[in-house]
Parts: sequence; structure tokens; C-alpha cells
Amino acid sequence: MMPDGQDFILEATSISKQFLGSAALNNIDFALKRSEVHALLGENGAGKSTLIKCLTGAYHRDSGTMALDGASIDPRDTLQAQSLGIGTVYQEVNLLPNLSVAENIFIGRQPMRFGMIRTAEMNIRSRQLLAQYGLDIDVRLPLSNFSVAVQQIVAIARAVDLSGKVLILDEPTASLDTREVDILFGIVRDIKKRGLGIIFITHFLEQVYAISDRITVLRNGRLVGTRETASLERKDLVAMMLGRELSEETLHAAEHTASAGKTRFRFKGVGRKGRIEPFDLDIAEGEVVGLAGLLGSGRTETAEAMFGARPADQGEVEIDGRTVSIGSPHSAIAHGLGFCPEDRKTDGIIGDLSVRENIILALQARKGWARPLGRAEQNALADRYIEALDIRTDGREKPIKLLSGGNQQKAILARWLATDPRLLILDEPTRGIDVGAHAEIIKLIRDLCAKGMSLAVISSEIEELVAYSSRIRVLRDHRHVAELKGAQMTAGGIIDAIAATHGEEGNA
Amino acid sequence: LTVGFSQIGSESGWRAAETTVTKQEAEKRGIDLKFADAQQKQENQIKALRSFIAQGVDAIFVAPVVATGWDDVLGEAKDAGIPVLLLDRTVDSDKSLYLTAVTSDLVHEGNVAGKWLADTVKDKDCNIVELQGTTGSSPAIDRKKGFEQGIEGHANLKIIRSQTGDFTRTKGKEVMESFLKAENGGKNICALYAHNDDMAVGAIEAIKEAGLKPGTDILVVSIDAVPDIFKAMAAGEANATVELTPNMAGPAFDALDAYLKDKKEPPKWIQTESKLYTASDDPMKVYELKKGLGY
Amino acid sequence: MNGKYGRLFRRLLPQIITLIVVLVLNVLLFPDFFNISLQNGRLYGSVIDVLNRGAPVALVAIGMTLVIATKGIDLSVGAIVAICGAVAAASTVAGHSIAYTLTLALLTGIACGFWNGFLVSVLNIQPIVATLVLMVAGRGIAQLITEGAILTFTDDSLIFIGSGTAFHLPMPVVIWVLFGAVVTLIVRRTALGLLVEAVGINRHASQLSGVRTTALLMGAYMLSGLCAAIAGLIVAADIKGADANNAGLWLELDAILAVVVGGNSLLGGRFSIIGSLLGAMIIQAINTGILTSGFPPEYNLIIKAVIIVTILVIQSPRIGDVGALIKLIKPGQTVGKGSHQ
Amino acid sequence: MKTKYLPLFATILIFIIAYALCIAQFPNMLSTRVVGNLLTDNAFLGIAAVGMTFVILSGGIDLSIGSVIAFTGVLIAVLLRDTGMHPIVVFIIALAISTAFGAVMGAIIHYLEMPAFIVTLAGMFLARGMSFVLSIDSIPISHPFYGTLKSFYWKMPGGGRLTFIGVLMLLVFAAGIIIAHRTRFGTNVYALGGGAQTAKLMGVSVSRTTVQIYALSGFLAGLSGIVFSLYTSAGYALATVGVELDAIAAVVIGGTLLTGGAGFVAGTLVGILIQGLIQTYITFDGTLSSWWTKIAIGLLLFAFILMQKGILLLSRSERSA
Ligand SMILES: Nc1ncnc2c1ncn2[C@@H]1O[C@H](COP(=O)(O)OP(=O)(O)OP(=O)(O)O)[C@@H](O)[C@H]1O
Ligand SMILES: Nc1ncnc2c1ncn2[C@@H]1O[C@H](COP(=O)(O)OP(=O)(O)OP(=O)(O)O)[C@@H](O)[C@H]1O
Ligand SMILES: [Mg+2]
Ligand SMILES: [Mg+2]
Repeated sequence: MMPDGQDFILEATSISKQFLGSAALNNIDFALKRSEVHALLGENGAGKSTLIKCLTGAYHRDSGTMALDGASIDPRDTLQAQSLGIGTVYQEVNLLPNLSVAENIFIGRQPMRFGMIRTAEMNIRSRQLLAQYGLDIDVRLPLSNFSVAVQQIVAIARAVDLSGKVLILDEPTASLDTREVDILFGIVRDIKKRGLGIIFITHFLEQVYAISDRITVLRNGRLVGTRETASLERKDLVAMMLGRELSEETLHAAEHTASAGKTRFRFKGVGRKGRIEPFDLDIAEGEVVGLAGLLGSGRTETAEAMFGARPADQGEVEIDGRTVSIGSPHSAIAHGLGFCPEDRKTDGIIGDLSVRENIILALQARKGWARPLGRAEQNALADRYIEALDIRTDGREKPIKLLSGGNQQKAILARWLATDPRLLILDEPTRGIDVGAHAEIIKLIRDLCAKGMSLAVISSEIEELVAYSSRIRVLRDHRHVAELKGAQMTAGGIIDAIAATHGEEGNA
Repeated sequence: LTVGFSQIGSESGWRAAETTVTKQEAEKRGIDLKFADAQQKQENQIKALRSFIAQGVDAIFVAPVVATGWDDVLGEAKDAGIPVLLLDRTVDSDKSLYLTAVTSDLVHEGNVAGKWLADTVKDKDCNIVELQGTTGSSPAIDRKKGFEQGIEGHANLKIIRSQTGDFTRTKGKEVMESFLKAENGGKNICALYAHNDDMAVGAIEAIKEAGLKPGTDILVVSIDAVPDIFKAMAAGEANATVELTPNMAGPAFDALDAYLKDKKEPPKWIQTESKLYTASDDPMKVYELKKGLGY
Repeated sequence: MNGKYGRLFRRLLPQIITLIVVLVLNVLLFPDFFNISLQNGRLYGSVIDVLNRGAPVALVAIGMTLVIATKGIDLSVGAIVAICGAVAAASTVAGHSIAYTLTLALLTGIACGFWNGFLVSVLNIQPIVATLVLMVAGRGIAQLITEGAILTFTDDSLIFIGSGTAFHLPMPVVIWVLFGAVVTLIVRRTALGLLVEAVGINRHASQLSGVRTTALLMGAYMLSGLCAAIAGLIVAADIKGADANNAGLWLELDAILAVVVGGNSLLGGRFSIIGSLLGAMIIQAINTGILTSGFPPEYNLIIKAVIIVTILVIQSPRIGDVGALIKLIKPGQTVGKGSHQ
Repeated sequence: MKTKYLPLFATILIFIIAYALCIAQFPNMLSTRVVGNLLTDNAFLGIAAVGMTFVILSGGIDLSIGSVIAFTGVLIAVLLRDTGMHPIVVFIIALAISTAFGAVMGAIIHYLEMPAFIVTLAGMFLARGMSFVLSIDSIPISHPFYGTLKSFYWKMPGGGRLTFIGVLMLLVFAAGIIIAHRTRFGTNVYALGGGAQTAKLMGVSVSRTTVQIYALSGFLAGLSGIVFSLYTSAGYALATVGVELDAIAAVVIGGTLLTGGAGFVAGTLVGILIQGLIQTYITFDGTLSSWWTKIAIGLLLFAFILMQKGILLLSRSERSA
């Protein structure tokens, strides 16, 4: 062991940060070693993202000191942090949708000649960079042309390329499937060998154990402790995070018994040209249909066609035996559907509105503008869901954009639960949600089904799908290719069904 | 015969009347008039002139929005052999660049108004408030200058407040309201001089609403002679106006005709009359005469 | 209840203070500013002038507030003012009844708003350009109706709208106060306000939540058209004539300014109609102050610019943050406050 | 074809179609005179619109340019009249002032977090007011250097003139295109338009870029003022009222999104030409009254926007089919 000062590449002592009276960080000490992957864990709203932002100059900490390589630093903004060799992927994909993929990767450090950007060179280098992640896309296209997952990979590639000393990843794997996660981990191990320090935030405990060397846990803005991963039991880790034990029963979901009632929703030949091939799907009362597939396989498109977000241009929908037309979200909601979209930042939250208003929005929209929910009623609803879903907020009037990512996700879920839908479509509902809440939500899904609600759930977490689905649809290249039931529904079975596609990734 | 006419725009009733009269005059003579409205912008007028030249019209009429900046385009017209006649305002380019200018004398108009006021109030002390036209426009500058010249040497006449009313009724009324408040409910004011009739008509409303009698308690003199001021005059609410005739095109066409037929060079400036109208001129009759001219 | 009004008061405090400061400035320049007397059964004085002359801006600002809340903007209001004034004048001159005339003018305004709303919400044209079309063409339409002249009328009931008196107050004042109150109540007592804000902040997410974004956008522009129509009636009635050339000229800029001075964000979302109305009064108080001050007109614009900048600097989200001011003077220094995500 | 360039191609296509239609009706419009005029008459507008393009690309707006053009013109005229300075010195002074003016507006917008619309609206009042204070009269400029500059033109076959200012505009556009697409500053401008917060997290210096953008717009407005003073040989406080709206319209017709982040400097050039074409067409027609002129401009504007939408929609559905 080398002496202390040599050992740590990044050291932060007693970092504090207040937001309008409420303390987000309270005297946090944090030290990152050379050549280590350091997992930063904690519940939603524990302060992980805030700590990252303080370290990289995105926020100005109220107090505390920082040192990089033993020398005291004080990054004034992210630009300076970058030039110090700290590369970061922030929690929400923070890239510019209007710039090309290559420009996103190279902004601020484009290859230049005679004061001009060498675009061709930049594009070639971007392609090479992304190839390491198994991504073969046209880097000249605007980033917004690609799915969240691709954007996530671009963000990672950019940060890795930027980081000379420290790489920080804030929930980078939230929207990636297993294959991409494996690729990412390969790269992380690689740069770890090069002597960089890596901070890694995630809510997937398997990933923590797969990659990290040490773990730091935060709770309510306070440091709970730092441990060697190898010597920390999973159960103890959860207890550190939650401040209580999580019962085995909730952690490991019991087999779900399909209690299929009578078929309620029937999608016949529904599809949309160029986006999703026509498919048939019946959903019974109390049933959970899981949708599995690789990124870009057409799961979101399926959901959008069902909900009328991008209305289907063929096929028909029957509800309780009657043919209905679903041409817009408004009509879908009127027919008892709900849809929790995957990209919470652009499709989910109404940033400046309060948590309360965000929660009641869909219900209010369904009732129409002329029948406003009374204030007391709104408060009651909001409070109910804040409690039920354990949304961490300073109160229901806090603008939702100021909540932590996971808590935003819960509020959006609450918005739909408040409408008491008969069929709820969830696109990656547990993205960014902590272990405790994760278990809660899975339990909630089961309860809802028991009460007769039908669900269609899209998730990249296959274990999770297995845990609560009655049936699982497998998608490939914008087509529904298989349906797994009962005994077929094992993680291995699903991966096999998906893997049949491997090699010819959907690029339409 | 094709004549291109670049009009400033249609910012007031007077200008609408000028356009109407020009079209009527052209029709009377069987001339094909190409009309271009410049929306108050000199650059549009220059563009219009260039287009006229490109089209190869026989002559160009232009009512220039501002005096400066015409040398180039007038030079181009000259090169192309197209005579240019200025209506209603002149330019400060070389006189060889245009055939003639048919205009009134803006300074003179103000002067006539000033003289009338001086003659009317005689030796009595008189505080004048002035409603200026759009700040920076040549009628506003010249009519102010002319009026000041007209009352020069009469120490009893004093302009106590002067503010722009943008040549519009609404602003005329609003500004007059503030003058009245600021000058002891209007009791300090003896006369109003407005750079155009529209502002005067608006101001008359304000004076009435303040409980004073326009035309008696406060004398009202203005310029343009649009029909509505004659109505006010007939009602005793306005006292005098100086006419700016909308018929600039008539004399211009005559000059053009003579020039094209007999190569007769017209004088460089054809000045229109700046006639003073007062209540003694049978305002209702003038009103009837002017009503149909498109004011 | 108390808390709710307390919040409202706090939200409007900067505007109220600004208005007071501007009024105090006026009094300094012109000591009789607050003198009010009763003349012919009507209150008379500079303050009344401010309320009265501010009517068109105030009315237009009501509609503009909602349009801006949806992340839009309506440049055509000035033109709609001209059109509706011209329509009303033409209608009375043609001998139609006052009821017919008013209905026609107001419907015209709503129709103009419908056109804007259609371009914005159905054809998805950017609001600034969509309304630019009517801004340019609209004044032409108004001139077409009046043939470029000032169309004068003598119908007393129409004139009453502009220069009549009710409760000792000029009619325009009564109209804008009442109309502002009605719209505020409708918007706040129903869910409309919330839905409009949601659309303005995140149109796509709102739509996915079942909000009828198209209809709401349409409604906002139609309200803006209606407001402009009422303003058009007032402007025409005030001078007993429809001046298609000048009625409502540059009114859109004043209205937008009023909305912003009223503390509303041009980026859409949260809005306050009362704030905008206060903003309109602040602007009118400045205008009236400039007129009574007696400075030469060449200085009007400079004075206005300086006052507006001062007001906005004071109301800026960064005020109290002395660091920002220092930073403005010598850029490069950091401010010890977090930026928001 | 890359999606990105679709709006640009749509605009160019529309321009070509529209020009062809005009020629079908007025064969005279196919002359070098008309083409030369299109460039010369719109030179000042085009130059200012390049600045406006950058501002709009960054998600801002600059309402002050019309007033700044007028102010620069008056300032130049006053300085040339009252001092013995050479026009080139005067130009440099004028450009320095207009650039500084823009930079200060940019600083206020950024550091005080005030909306660009309002800051530049105040700037518009201020610049116009300052020109009034300098002189309410229109001041002619008769310096021989102006004559020299104006004598630089190329007489095209057919009688049209390719003037100094017309070429200057094209050069400014060329420079604008290079700056937008080939410099870091250009990428930063687009980045700001895509989201200032995000751009900041990605390491773009938002403060510096904002100040630079408005300074550039101020600089180009000043240059446009110089061109306008060459064009009219005068300085006049009431000149170029409402030019900001023309410039915004040109930028938007050229396919740039007002929300920022997407668009092209080259598109603005086409936008300017389209507007010039509308005006030329109306003058050639010559039968429209003042009001029909306004209505026609509005309708043609609308038609162009619709056609653009249509072409975009068509090509999108074709690709996804
Ligand atoms: N700009 C802000 N203003 C006010 N409060 C904030 C702001 N940003 C974060 N917070 C609050 O600070 C706390 C910590 O948030 P943070 O985003 O760091 O949580 P996190 O640990 O990253 O959670 P998650 O796992 O959900 O991402 C939360 O309660 C959040 O509401
Ligand atoms: N790995 C990839 N490589 C190239 N293009 C991709 C990739 N992943 C997604 N895309 C593109 O993004 C588009 C949108 O994908 P989308 O996210 O809607 O699919 P999905 O099946 O819902 O996936 P998920 O929900 O897992 O993100 C796809 O149609 C595809 O064109
Ligand atoms: Mg977080
Ligand atoms: Mg998806």
C-alpha cells in the first residue's frame, strides 16, 4: 500500500450543499482510488446526483474541499472539470438532440485545422469510438434520431473519451440491455487498468457486485459509510441504503400465478407503417403481459400504437367485445388506458409544475377542464401517492423538475395510477428506481392485477419481467415474434427467444 | 404610356386621397399607372424604382419618404432615359436628376398657420401647445420651423408644450389630454397648433372631455384640410386649416405631357397652393366637395 | 384562503412595487398627478388617464398572457384591433344596429384568433411566423374595409364604449377591469389555467397525459383575438372613427412588454393575468409620465428604454444576487449560487 | 438526402418554382437587372439577417437591429459632417460601438437571466432614441470615398449591376456559413439552441457564447448600417423601421426554427431572396392598391410557409413508406 495522498486520485472532504433551506448534502467525505470502480449507492433522492454535480462543478458546493491527484482543485464549471480530466455522464441523458452524434462527442474539442473544424476527421473518429460499443450508426445524423439507449451509449463514449483521470457514470445502465451492459463493463475494466478512477451509480445490485471494488452509501444527504465490495453482504448493503432490512419475500419475487380472467382488450392486426408490423394481442383482466426485446426492437412502438400516441394506421381494437377507435391519447384515456412513457424528461414530467399538479394532470384531463378537481381533493390524491410510492420531496408543491430522477419516475407512475386505468401500459417503469422502491412497485403491480387491472409492461430487466408477467411477448425487428407462457418464462428462455435475432440488429 | 408611381404608403387619410386622385388623373388621361406601395420604407421605394426601370416604364412618379439618398437610383433612371417626377416632397439630389417636383412648401404651410394665429390673437398673451408629427419626419420638422417663423416677433405668443402625436388621432387625443392636465386643466392654454388635422380632431375630443370649448376656449389651427376638420369647423370646434392639396399628380401629368410631346422642360419646382381655410369659408361646402376624394 | 391570497400578493409584489415607484416618479415630475376631480359625472385626472389610456394594452395583454403561457406569441393583435375597429365602423355606417355591429366585430376578432390558432396548433407553424401572416395582411384587410381613410361614425351607443361613463369611470376602464376579472375567474376556477400551463411547459407530455393540446392552443389564440376585438372597439370609439392605418400600431410589442413586466415568462408555463394587467398599467404610467413631463419628444424612446431596463433589472431573477451584478461588470468571476437543472 | 438539409432544399426548390412562375407571367423578370437589384436592394437586410440567424439558432432573438442600422447610419453621417475623419475610421468607430452595444445586451441577457425579447426590445428603443438625439433630420453624405465605393460594380450582360454592397452581402453569407458549420463558435451556437443547461453541462461556455452571439449580431447590424448608408448616401433616424421583422421572417422562411438549434445560414439567403422576389413581383404587377399589397405580401408569405410544410411532409412520408 502506498501512502494515502498518493493512493487517492480524487478526494472530497465535507462537501455540503443546500437547496433553498433543505440540505441535499451534509458533510460528505468521499475518496476515489486509482484503478478502482467505486459504486455510489443510495435510495432515490439520497443525494448521489447532487454529489456528482458538486464534484464536477455543475453545482457550486456550499462548503468542502476537493483535491485531484493531491492538488487542490475547485472546478468552476463542467468545462473546467473536463479539462482537468474528469469525464461525466449525468443521470438524464445530457446531450444535445439537435447536434449530430459526432458533434455531441467532440463538442468543445473538435479536431481543427487552420481554425476550422475537420468534420470528416471528426466523423471518422466518432465512428471508431462508437464501434467499440458495438454501435454502427450514421454519426452525421442528429442525436434525436436515435433512441434513449443509443443516446446513453453516445454519452458514455463521450465521457470515457474525455476522462483522463476520473470517469463518473450516473445511472448509465438504466436503459441498456444485458448485451450493452456487458460491453460497457468491458470498457470500464479496460480504463480501470489504465489507472483511472471510476465512480459508478446504479440501482442494479448485481451490477454493483459485478464491477465495483468499493461501495459508498448515502442516505438522506448523509454519508452512511464506505466498504470493500467483496466484504459486504448484499443484505447488509440494502440495509445500509434503506436504513432497515428488506424482507427476502419482497426482494425475491414469488412466482406469479396467472389468474387470467376474461379477455378484455383485444388488439387485432394493429400496426403502423414503417414503425411496427401489425400484431395481435389479447389482454385479460388481471393479466400482466411483458414485452421483451432488444433495444430498438419495437416495444415502445407497440405501446405507442396501442395508446394512440402515434396512432396505428391499421387494425382494430376491441374493448369488452366492442370495437373502439383510439386515435389519440385523449380517447385512449377515455377508454380506460394509461401509458407511462420511457423518456420521463421529454415525455413525462411537466417540469415547472408541482408534484401535486403532475400527479393529478391525467385525471384532470380525463374529467375535462370544466370540472376541476377541488384543491382538497388534489391534495389528498397527491399525498396519498407520495406516501404510497414513497416519493421523496419537500412537499407536494415542489416543482417536479427539482426532484431526483427516481422520484420523478414515481410521480409519473402516480399520475397514471390516479386515473385508475383498466389497462396500464408501462414503458420501463422501474428505470432509475432504487431497490426498496423497486420492490414496492413490483408489489404494487401485483396488487393492481389482483384488483382486476390489466398491464402491459416493457422492461429491459428480464428477471423483473419474469417476476410479474403472466405472459411474455418477444419482439424483434419491429415484429412480435414469440410468446412465452408458464414454464417457458425463464430468464434463459427469454434470452434464447431474443437471441434468435442476434447478428442482424434492427436498424430500420 | 406607362407611368410607375412609388407611393410612400398609406399612413393617413390624406395620403389615401393623394393615391386616389393620382389614379383618377391617370385614368382621365388614359395612362397605365403602375402603383407600388412602399409601406413607409425608403428601401422599398428604391426597390420599386429599380423595378420600374427594369420593366422599362415611360416615366416614374415618386413621393419620396425622405429627402436624402436618391442620387444613385435617380442616376440609374436618368441613364435609362426615364424621366422622374417628384410628388408632394422633394429630394436633395442634383436637380438634373429629376424632371420636376410638384410639392407644396411645408415650411410655408407652417408659416401660414403661424401668421393666422398671430393675426387672430393680436396683442393678447397666448400660450400655444403644439402637436408634432412623427419625430424625424420632414413635415414635422418643416411645419414646426415654419410655424415658429410665423409667430416670430410676437413676444406674446409662446409655445409652452410640444410633444409628438405621430400624426394620428388617438395619439393626438392622448397627448392633448396630458397637456390639459399639465396646464391647469387647460386654463393656461390659449391655442393648439397641430401638424395635421387628424391630431387636431383627436385633440378636440380631449378638449371637450375636459369640459372646455375647442375653438373658443382654445383656438385650434392645423394643416392638411381633410374633410373631417371642416365638419369640426362648421361646428365651431376648429378655427383654421392650411390646405395641402392631394392633387399633385394633375400638374405632374401636365408637365410630363408637355415634356414628352414638345420636349418642353418644366420648371424644377411646381409649387402647389397652401390655401388657408377658416370658419368663414363655408366649411360644410368644402366638406361635401372633399368627401368623395378618398380621404 | 388567507394563504392563497398571501401567495398571490407575494407573487405580484415586484409589480406592485414597480407601479408605485413609477407613480411616485410621476408625482415628482408633476405634483398634481394624483388630483382627481369630478367633471360631467366622470372622474377626471392623470391617474384616470393612465387607467383609461392603458385599456387597449391591458385588454390585449389578457389574451397575450394566455398565448404566451402556451409558449406562443401573437404578433397579429395590432392588426386585429384595426380590422375589428374597421368592421364595427363599416357596420354602423351601413346602418346596422349596435347589437349586430358589436357581435360582428367580436366574431371577427374570434375568427382571426381561430385562423392563428389553426396555423399554430393544426399546421404546427411556429407562432411568431404564423401570426406574422395576419400581422402583415390584417392591416391591409382593415384598410380594404375603410379604403385607407378614417371611417368616422356618429352612432352614440358605439361611441359610448370609448368615451362613455359608468360608475363615474370611463367605459374603457370598466371594460378592461371587468373582462380581466372574468377571464381570471374562468381560468382559475376551472382547470383551464392548469392545463394551459401544462401545455406551455411540455406540450408533448401533456398530450400523452390526455390533455387536448390542439383545442387549448386554439382557445388561447381565439381569446387573444377576442381581446384584440374589444380593444379595437375601444380604440375606434375613442376617436369616433376607425383609423385602419394607425389603430393598434405596435400594440403587440406593448402587450408583450406588459406581460413580461407583469412577471410572466416568455418561455411559457406559469402565468398571472393580474400581473400582466399591472404590467400594462406600469407601461401606461410611464407613457403618461413621459407626456406630462415636458421633455422634447426626441427623448421619449430613450427614457422609455432606460426605465424598462431598470424595471427588468430590478425584477430579474438574479436580483439580490449581488454577485450577478458584479459579474456583469467583470465577467469571469464565479457566482456562489447553484444553477438549476 | 440527409433529413437535416430537407428544409433547406425545400426552400430552394420553392424559390426556383416561384421565380419560374414569375418569369412565366413577366418575362422581363428574367433579366440581370432584376437579379442585380435583388442582391443590391437586399444587401443591408441580408447582412443583418445573417446576425439574426445566429441569434435565432441559439434560441434568442434580436429586435434591436433595425434601430442599430439607423443609429449607425446617423452616427456615420454626423461624424462625416462634423469631423474631418476618413470614412474608414468612421466605419471602424461605428462597428466598434454597434458590436459593443450587442455585447452589452448579450451580457444582460445572460447574467441577469432576462428574456432576449425584452432586452433587445429595450435596445431597439434605446438605439432609435439615440439616433433621434444625434439628429432628427436626415443627413446627406457626400464624401468622395462613398463615390469610390459605389463605383465598384460589374456591369453584367443585360444591363444589370453587380454592386459592391451586393457582393459584400454574398461574402458575409459565405463567412456566416463557414462560421456556423466550421468553427467551434458555430457548434456552440447550435448547442445553446439545443438547450443551454445541457450545453453548459457538456462544457460549453454559455456566458461567453451568448455575449459573442449578440456582439456578432450587433457587428453585422453595424455593417448593415454602413451598407445602408452607402445605399442611400444618408443617415436618417427614421430609417429601417421594422427591419427586424423582415429579417426574422427571412430567417424563418429560410427554414430555421425560432426555438433554436436547427437551421442554416444559407437558408436565410434564400429567405431574403424570396422576400425580395415577392416585392419585385408586386411592383411588376403594379395594379395592387396599398391594402392589397399588404394582403398579398401576407398571403404569399403564408403560401411559402405552406409549401415548405408540404414538401417536408411529402418527403418524410415517402421515406418512412
Ligand atoms: N436544483 C434543486 N433544487 C432543489 N432541490 C433539489 C435540486 N436538485 C436536487 N434536489 C433535491 O436534492 C435531493 C437529492 O437529489 P439527487 O438528485 O441528488 O438524488 P439521487 O440520489 O441522485 O436520486 P436518484 O436515485 O433518484 O437519482 C432530492 O431530495 C432532490 O429533491
Ligand atoms: N442499437 C441500435 N443501433 C441502431 N439503432 C438503434 C439501436 N437501438 C435503437 N435504435 C433506433 O432507435 C429507434 C427507436 O427505438 P425504441 O427505443 O423505440 O425501440 P424499443 O424497442 O422501444 O427499445 P427500448 O424500449 O428498449 O428502448 C429504433 O427504431 C431504431 O431505429
Ligand atoms: Mg440521481
Ligand atoms: Mg423503448
